[in-house]
Amino acid sequence: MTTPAPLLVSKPAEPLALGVDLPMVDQPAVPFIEIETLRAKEFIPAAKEALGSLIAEQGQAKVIRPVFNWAGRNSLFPLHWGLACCAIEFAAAFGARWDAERFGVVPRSSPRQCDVMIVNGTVTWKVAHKLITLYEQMPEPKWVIAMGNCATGGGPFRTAYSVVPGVDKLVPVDVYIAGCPPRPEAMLDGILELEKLIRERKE
Amino acid sequence: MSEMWINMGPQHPMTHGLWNLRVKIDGEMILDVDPEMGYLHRGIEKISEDRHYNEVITLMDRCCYVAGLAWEHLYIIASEEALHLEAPERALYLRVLCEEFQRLASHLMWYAAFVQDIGLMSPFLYGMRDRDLILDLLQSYTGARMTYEYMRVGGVRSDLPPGFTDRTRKVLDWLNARFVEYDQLCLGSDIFHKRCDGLGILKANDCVAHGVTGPMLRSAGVPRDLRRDRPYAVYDQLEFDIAHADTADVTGRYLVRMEEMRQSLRILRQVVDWLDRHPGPVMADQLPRWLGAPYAPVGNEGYLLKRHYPKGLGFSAVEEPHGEAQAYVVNEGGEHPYRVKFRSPVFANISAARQYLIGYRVADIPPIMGSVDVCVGEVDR
Amino acid sequence: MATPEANEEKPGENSILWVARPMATAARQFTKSLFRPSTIVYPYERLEDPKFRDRLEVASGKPFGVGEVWDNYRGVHALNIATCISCNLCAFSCPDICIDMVTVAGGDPKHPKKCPQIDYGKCSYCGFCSDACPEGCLTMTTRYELSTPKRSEMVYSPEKLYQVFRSKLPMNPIRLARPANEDAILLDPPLCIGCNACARDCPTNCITMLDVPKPEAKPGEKLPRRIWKEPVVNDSDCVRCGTCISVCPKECLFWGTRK
Amino acid sequence: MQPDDVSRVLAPALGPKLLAVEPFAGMAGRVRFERGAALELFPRVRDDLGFRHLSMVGGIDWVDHREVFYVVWSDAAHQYLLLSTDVPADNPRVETASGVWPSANWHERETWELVGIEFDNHPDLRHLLTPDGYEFRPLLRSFKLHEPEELEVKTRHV
Repeated sequence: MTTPAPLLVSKPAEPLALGVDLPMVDQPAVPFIEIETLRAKEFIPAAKEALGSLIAEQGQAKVIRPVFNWAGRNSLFPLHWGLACCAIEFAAAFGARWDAERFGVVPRSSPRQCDVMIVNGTVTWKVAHKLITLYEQMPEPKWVIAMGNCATGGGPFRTAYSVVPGVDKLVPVDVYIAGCPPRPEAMLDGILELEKLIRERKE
Repeated sequence: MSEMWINMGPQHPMTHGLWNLRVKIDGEMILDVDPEMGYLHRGIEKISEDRHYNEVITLMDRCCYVAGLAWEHLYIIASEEALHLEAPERALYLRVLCEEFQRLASHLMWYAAFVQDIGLMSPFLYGMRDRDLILDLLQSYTGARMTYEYMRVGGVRSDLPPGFTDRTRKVLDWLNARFVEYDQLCLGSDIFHKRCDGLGILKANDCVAHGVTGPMLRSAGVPRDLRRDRPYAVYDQLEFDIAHADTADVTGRYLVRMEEMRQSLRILRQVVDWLDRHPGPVMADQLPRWLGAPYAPVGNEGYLLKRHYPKGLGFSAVEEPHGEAQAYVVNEGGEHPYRVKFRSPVFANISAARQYLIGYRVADIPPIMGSVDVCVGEVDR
Repeated sequence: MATPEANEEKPGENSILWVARPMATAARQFTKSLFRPSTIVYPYERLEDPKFRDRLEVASGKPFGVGEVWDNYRGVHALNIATCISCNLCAFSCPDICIDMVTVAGGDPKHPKKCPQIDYGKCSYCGFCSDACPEGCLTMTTRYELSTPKRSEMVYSPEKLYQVFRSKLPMNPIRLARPANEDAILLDPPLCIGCNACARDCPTNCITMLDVPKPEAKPGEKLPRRIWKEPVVNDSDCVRCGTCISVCPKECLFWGTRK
Repeated sequence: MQPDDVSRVLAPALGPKLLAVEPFAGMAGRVRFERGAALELFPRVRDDLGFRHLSMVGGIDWVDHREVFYVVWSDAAHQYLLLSTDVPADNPRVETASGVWPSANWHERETWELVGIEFDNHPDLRHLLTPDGYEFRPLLRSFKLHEPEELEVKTRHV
């Protein structure tokens, strides 16, 4: 078995034009609304039937969307992976004192079950393409939280040869949490911030 | 069945970090393993060459994120030796206080994660709950929960706040009672023994040959601990025993770590008593200007050349929670270290993975690797 | 060596005790936690709340009497713009290079006042800047919630930092003592031309230009063209920021030990 | 164990290839040897002197030459010993220690990829921390890190 070719190798002589030749993740061709409708047909036909008349009156955007937003923001399943220091605070948030599961946040190990990827630590060029793969494996709708300074902008290591200066070079980030590492409360605050974003989601 | 290679990682519940264990299996049997590291390689040794001596401390906390203060201690001892400086005695005791607290916190984190690996869910909550108490204590005098930046070349940043020692004693009593419960939950449970006994055996000779240190070595019956064998700071003035077991398996490592936590409580009581009785300065007086306060020298480049600080080599070895960490600091007279080299205990412990994984089954990997207590930050640096 | 109590008497094979004992322990913890829960209901209860400060309680794993736990905490900075002397020391001492000195209103047009602007996407909260601040105008507070959907909002301008200062959050009280043998600014007289640049730019005005006697020119010798003044540094007021060294056109100031 | 004890054991066997045994703070000494003597030295250090545990292998780039150092530990003497040898920068080769101390395997892989020192007869000289195919040696002095300002321009968000 061969190891996959390295994604990127930073060169000392001519530094990478960051953000230019990186493979940016394209938005999927299928718009959000279609996927949501498919899901609705599949999983909650009864609810859709009950709401059918309301939809006819007020339109999909006003009824179905708030319901999905409400459901989505109260059951955010983050991807369970530990990158670096922030992962320890991420774990502490699920400990007894803060109990992040009160917010419906349950870490899942498979990206197929996840809504939100919390990038909790330093992203290196070696792991960059694996992060993109995991992001692509997550079903829509999906969000990314950059937790801590390394994920936000490379942190103390951003001058290093092996560190991605910010995960927003690889995947679109929705919420940034500052801190090095952020306290568990700060992480919960970021999740509440994301819930605010989801509440206002129109599309 | 045919043989095949599978990847466990970099995103896998077993890894507790960012690394990849490539396993060659035949059915359930492990035929070969090949750990693949470097997913968290941040070039700390290189960045250190561009930083002032005190600024490297911020990297040390993030180097091993569950035992930041132990790594700060490691680096500080080496750089003080390289710069020909000495810290006052109270600072040495404060550093021991830090290191033992960090050992407790690290082992509790290990307990929480490891016990969840073998299928017991509630101990995770208990471990994290008790770890938070220690982090509260650390926060009260260092100012942060995990990345402390507390030690300085030539001393420590600040003294203890009033009332700290009383609170510490309360927490130590509380922890002492909890450790009994931990043992009841694990050693009293059949599940634990069936999953852990006789697993991941690594005998003493193999440990020494492959550079394995720390609880893994002590669980193989070698009572080797740098705090006793090569005392640094003030460990030669403290009474404690070295925990060791002779089973060399996962249960043995569990026993060693639990006993180490009890010994840490014992050390902490002595340290706290000493700190109560001996007030004093926590920072050395005679420091070069660019070390005394965290200022950067500005202006003419010739300043450092004019001062001509003596060159030096510093070496230190510290019994970190995971094992034996070493630092080698080369001072060439500049304001930055010329070269910093760290030896991580987990680096060696993982490099011996072939010795303690081959021959077991795939389902045994989580408990075995859990008992190794992998901290990827210090392996990759 | 490591033989805890629970290991001493092992139940026999297939004994019910194997299950009963750990379950009893867990059940005991469960009942305890019903009455004294460890969990803090975060958005409504906060650890920095004085309520938790006064509670001396270890028994449930809740934070115990945390009197000073939060006093030393290093969170967002608070900047008192009024007392900032633009000495640059915070920016110099930052290991992460996240502090920029930006111009704020209030300085005279020739020498604009510059105050730190901090990028919290890079700051590692090490506290080196507040340790280095000679006037104590840059301190760290207990505020830690900074999540935002916009990266640009993580850059705190001096005005924003001043708002944090105005919000009266608890400030970090730690002040590092200055080292006893701190180096002073020394002068290399033969090079000095008396240009007044150091005294003009000194943030603490601790440099005064004093007259030096103009030597008698010997026959055939040509005196250098210069202003016959030399800087004298008041060491007790000097904050050792090195501004004078960096502005000196003849590079005749340097660090050294005063005899 | 003192530096004299070390040289008393090593000097007869190695002769002029043993350059010096210097005192080194907190250690049994600092043994400096010719790089050709590696294979004769290592078994003697392990078996005759009892340093059975190799803790660390590292390299330093001194621009005009490079240095490889080994830190070994003796359980009997409770002491460390530093072995170091100089290798020229244009041909940085030294014999592997992994035949004598198996723990040298990964340390030498790391030293090879970060400092660029070739270890002859190493069983498995692959990249460990950097990605496969990474051709730079980051811990050489000639390798410069990104300048923060330069990074700033390239990664501007606002």
